[in-house]
Amino acid sequence: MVHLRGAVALLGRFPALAGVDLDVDRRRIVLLRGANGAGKTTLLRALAGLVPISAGEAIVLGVDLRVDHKSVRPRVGLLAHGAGLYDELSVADNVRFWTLAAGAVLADAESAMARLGLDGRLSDVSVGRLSTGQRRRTSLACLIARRPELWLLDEPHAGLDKEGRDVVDELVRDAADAGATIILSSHELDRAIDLADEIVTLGGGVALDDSGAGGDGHVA
Amino acid sequence: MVHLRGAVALLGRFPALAGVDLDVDRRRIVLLRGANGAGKTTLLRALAGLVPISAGEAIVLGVDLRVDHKSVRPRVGLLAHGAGLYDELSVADNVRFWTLAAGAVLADAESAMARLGLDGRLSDVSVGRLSTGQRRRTSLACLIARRPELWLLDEPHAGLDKEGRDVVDELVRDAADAGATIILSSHELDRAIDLADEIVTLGGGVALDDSGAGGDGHVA
Amino acid sequence: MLHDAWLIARKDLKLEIRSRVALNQVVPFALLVLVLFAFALDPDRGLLEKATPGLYWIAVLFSGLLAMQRSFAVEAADGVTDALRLSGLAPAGIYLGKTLSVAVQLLVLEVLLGVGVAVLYGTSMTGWLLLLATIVVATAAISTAGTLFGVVAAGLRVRETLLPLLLLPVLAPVLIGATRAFEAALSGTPSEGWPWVGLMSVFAAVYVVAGIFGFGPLMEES
Amino acid sequence: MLHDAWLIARKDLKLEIRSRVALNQVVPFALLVLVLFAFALDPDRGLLEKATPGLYWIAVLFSGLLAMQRSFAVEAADGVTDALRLSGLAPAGIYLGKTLSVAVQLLVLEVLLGVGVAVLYGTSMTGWLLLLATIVVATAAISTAGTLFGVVAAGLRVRETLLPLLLLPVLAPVLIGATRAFEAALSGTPSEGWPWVGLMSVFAAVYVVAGIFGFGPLMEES
Amino acid sequence: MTTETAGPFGASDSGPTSTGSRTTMILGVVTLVALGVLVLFGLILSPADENQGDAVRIMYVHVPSATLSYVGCFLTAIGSAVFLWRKSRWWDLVAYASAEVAALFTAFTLVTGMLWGRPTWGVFWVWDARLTSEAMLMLLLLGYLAVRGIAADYGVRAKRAAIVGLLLVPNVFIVRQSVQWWRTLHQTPTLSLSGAEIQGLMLFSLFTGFIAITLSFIWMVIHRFRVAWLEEQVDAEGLDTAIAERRAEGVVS
Ligand code: HEM
Ligand SMILES: Nc1ncnc2c1ncn2[C@@H]1O[C@H](COP(=O)(O)OP(=O)(O)OP(=O)(O)O)[C@@H](O)[C@H]1O
Ligand SMILES: Nc1ncnc2c1ncn2[C@@H]1O[C@H](COP(=O)(O)OP(=O)(O)OP(=O)(O)O)[C@@H](O)[C@H]1O
Ligand SMILES: [Mg+2]
Ligand SMILES: [Mg+2]
Repeated sequence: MVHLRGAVALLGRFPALAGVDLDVDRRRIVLLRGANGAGKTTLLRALAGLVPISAGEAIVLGVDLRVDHKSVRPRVGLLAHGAGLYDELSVADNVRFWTLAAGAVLADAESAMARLGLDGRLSDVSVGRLSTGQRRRTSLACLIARRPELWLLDEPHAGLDKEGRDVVDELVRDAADAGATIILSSHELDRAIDLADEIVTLGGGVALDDSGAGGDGHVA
Repeated sequence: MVHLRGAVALLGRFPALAGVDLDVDRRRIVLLRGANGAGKTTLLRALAGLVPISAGEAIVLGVDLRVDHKSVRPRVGLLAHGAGLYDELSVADNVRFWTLAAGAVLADAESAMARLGLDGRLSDVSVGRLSTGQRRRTSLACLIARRPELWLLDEPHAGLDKEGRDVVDELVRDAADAGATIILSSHELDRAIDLADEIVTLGGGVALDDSGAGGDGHVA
Repeated sequence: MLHDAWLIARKDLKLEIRSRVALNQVVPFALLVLVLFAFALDPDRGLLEKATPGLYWIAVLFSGLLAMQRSFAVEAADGVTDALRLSGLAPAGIYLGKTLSVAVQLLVLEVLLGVGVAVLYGTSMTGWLLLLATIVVATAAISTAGTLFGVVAAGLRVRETLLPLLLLPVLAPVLIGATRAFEAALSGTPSEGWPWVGLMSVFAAVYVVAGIFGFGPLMEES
Repeated sequence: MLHDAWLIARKDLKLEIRSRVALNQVVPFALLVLVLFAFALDPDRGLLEKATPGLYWIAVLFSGLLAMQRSFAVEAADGVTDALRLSGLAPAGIYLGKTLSVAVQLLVLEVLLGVGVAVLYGTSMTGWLLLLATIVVATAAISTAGTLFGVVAAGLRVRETLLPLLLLPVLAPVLIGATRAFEAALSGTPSEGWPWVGLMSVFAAVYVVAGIFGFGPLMEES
Repeated sequence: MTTETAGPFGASDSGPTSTGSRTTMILGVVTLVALGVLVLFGLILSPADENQGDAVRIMYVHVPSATLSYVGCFLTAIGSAVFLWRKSRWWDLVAYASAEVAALFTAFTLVTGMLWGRPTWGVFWVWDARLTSEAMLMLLLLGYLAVRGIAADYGVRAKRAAIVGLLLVPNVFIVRQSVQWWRTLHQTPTLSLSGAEIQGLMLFSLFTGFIAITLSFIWMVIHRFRVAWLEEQVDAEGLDTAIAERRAEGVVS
């Protein structure tokens, strides 16, 4: 599903990815960890085709990103720090819009909202009024309604309450079972390590040698 | 330091705080927890004098918020979800500006940046280019340079790496020892519970009776 | 592509209906631009009498700029640009959708402003036809070019200042054309106006094509 | 208060130096507005000759609007408004600081635009004095009123459209005054211009006072 | 625990409980009668003007409504000032109500003026100083109403609107004065027909015009105020239920 060799990505002139190697198979759940500024977000965005790879190999979902970085986009789902929602529209309007935009049907939007607990009072509230966690849930609902093949989750647990975290874990496991591939970054290792099949530690824009799943592998 | 009785705060017409009771003494570290949308952020903002209290009693740092919600502001430090930084200025310029604005001296800014690991390459990078965790560190540096009497931290651990979390915990403990009062909200209970002296659970805009808690929401 | 365009246009118009920015603020702003010029260009010199069509179109242009700013401010929200890129919506569809929603807002504005001008000057039937045609074609020209340049400025932090800079010179020919056509209609010589309408149609057509093919690459950078 | 004002002004000017929005974009925009009017007001009618002072000030006004928008866009970033409220900076200081930085940017703009106008018209020494005084006083008037209304619109999602709507009618008298004063200076009758300078000073004084007292309450909620 | 139902600005203001009352009804009847008298004198009993013919009859509504558009602006400014000073919601709504009515009267002045302009000047509109300044006043009021209409909390809206409302005064003044500042003062034959030259029935008709228009102004402001007040009341009434519902959310989770 994902195959990177020496992938370099520049943000401005700064090499945020300085030669990353990464291989992820179908149905795997991979955890990216690493210090602040290690390049986790940049890596996820690069895999989504949003940050161009300027050197090395990068093949995602069978597409060579250096040749064509657009055609993977509709097939991935990225949960980013920016919510990607229209503040002035209601929760329901937002989820429906992004669902339809991804070519899915309205029923998917409804079930996604129900899954994330957004179907009651909240569905008519403007997104701009929501609490942090509620916004995050709305972004997640938009993501799952798209049914992506590759899930790229940037700190998916952040901002969610206990119940929300459980929902996320469940969603991730269900998606993996259904054949999707999941790459997530996290600083909440306790929770994320349980969820992940593999752990990759980033540091200084490269994947550091790691002791594999479940291993400690902490880098100072 | 903080005394609330039946405090009500409206966001638009929505009673985000629906009668909160809360008492916090000096040097205490209080953890607010609760589901998404429970009112944690609103409570912290209300204590900072940013959201008006429309009913009930609210006394913070000896000031009655219903009479005067402005004079507490320079005395509190709020770490909010919004970074409160100018994207186009560098890290150092931002921290210096907010430090001087709070009436502190430039040396405070330097030591705060050093404390949060922002004194190397990063100090000249524009804030808009930073990673999530680095932004968060910059906001924290601005906060500690102000030396507030009351620290209001909204999910202080979110987005920080392991080392950053340790720094936060250390800062909080040092501040409490130095006589400050700390109220923080968090969803990362494992870490936050260790840090806190007291736990208050919010739900539906009120402080809920807590398991193992006294009648008015106190935990030993 | 048309399906995508419709989705985007509907979303934008729903946003407008919820926030009423165009109605409550852009329309008064257009009136304001008109009146301001009256102040600056001293009435007793008789300058204004002749200049009304030009002023009308300047007012439309500046208000259109505002509508365009708003249209792209909406998409500049945290993460929305990325979400659009990932969405799978055809860039050409997004372009057409945004063009459509801006055009609808501009048309409402122009009709509100224009009825006044036409009545005040009392024009003939053929004059009316030309006025209408000018309005439709000029709107198409403004919104097609505007949306294309809007995306160039979108996502940049300096959006608010860059867009006018890019857009106004590009639209200068439309300003002349629409003004001349209006003058022709109001002075009872519509035959002089129709060539301008033709010219603006060509302009709009060029920009539609440019937009359909250029929007994708332009959405990329930022 | 003055210390706070200085802090804010320095920060804003540093931001401008790093981003160069005013220099690279607002100045060209002003030139553009001037040229656009040349298009709209067909030169062969001789309208333009007479209208130059008015056009100059309209160009300044619209560019000032843009500078003001930018000045408040900067403060609208995530959490900055709250941070300002919590900072302990005196609202009056913030007001004066922002006014100052806008005024400095406008002055640069006006001098760049104005040298051309003055040279074209070739004025006398007293004319020069009046021109300078007009520029200084009108700038003060535009930036004091602009900053005050800037904060009225600040923090709202509709900021981009609301500010022009509020500000332009308020500044209309300044537009007249500055235009008349320029006309007086250029036509060699400066004595007719000085009363206008006085009037604009009063205007600026009223708004400084209103700003110093009104900025606090306005910054409060959003 | 008790929760006050009053809004952020306290319960001290007392206000109406319905859109009308005995007094407003009587006032309404009196207004209607006055308007009837105005129609009688204005359209039937008063003579046509030598120069202008029947068009002069527009004056009986045009001039009073122009005057009341100023009154409305001043009332708005007063309401805004008291609101800022005493935090009184009552006065805030007075400002709001009178701004709306002032906008209406300004529009009415513009319309009647334009209708008058067609027969006397041959065009509906000229960029004359007075006309332009009245148009500018209209725009200032629209700006004020735009601030009232922004989607923000009551306190935000009210405070910002109050500052704008307060600044209406210098602007009304400046806009009015700009008539004098124009290089050449606008002069048309009709405008020389000022107060002193109107006599007899025409003067009386103008007088009834003033009374009738003033009464309608008062009536409208009162009603607009009462409606706005009741809208606020409805919001406040919902608060107790809203608080109860909000608390219930906590029990579930
Ligand atoms: C759109 C067009 C017009 C507007 C906006 C307008 C506006 C006004 C305003 C604001 C006033 C109040 C002046 C004051 O009290 O300071 C006024 C008064 C008056 N207007 Fe008009 N007007 C218009 C057209 C006309 C026309 C066409 C006539 C007559 C031919 C006219 C005749 C008068 C007269 C006689 C007064 C009485 C006050 C005075 O003596 O100046 N107006 N108008
Ligand atoms: N123009 C630039 N100049 C210098 N450094 C830059 C520039 N642009 C980006 N960077 C750096 O690139 C890195 C980007 O890291 P990224 O956002 O991928 O980190 P991350 O692993 O997601 O961190 P976090 O845990 O904080 O979210 C940061 O260290 C940032 O400072
Ligand atoms: N205008 C409104 N209409 C309806 N609900 C609103 C409105 N404004 C705010 N709210 C609600 O008020 C609550 C605010 O909660 P707050 O942001 O304090 O939550 P929180 O405890 O910080 O949650 P999180 O854990 O997600 O950060 C949310 O439930 C939000 O949906
Ligand atoms: Mg990151
Ligand atoms: Mg929160």
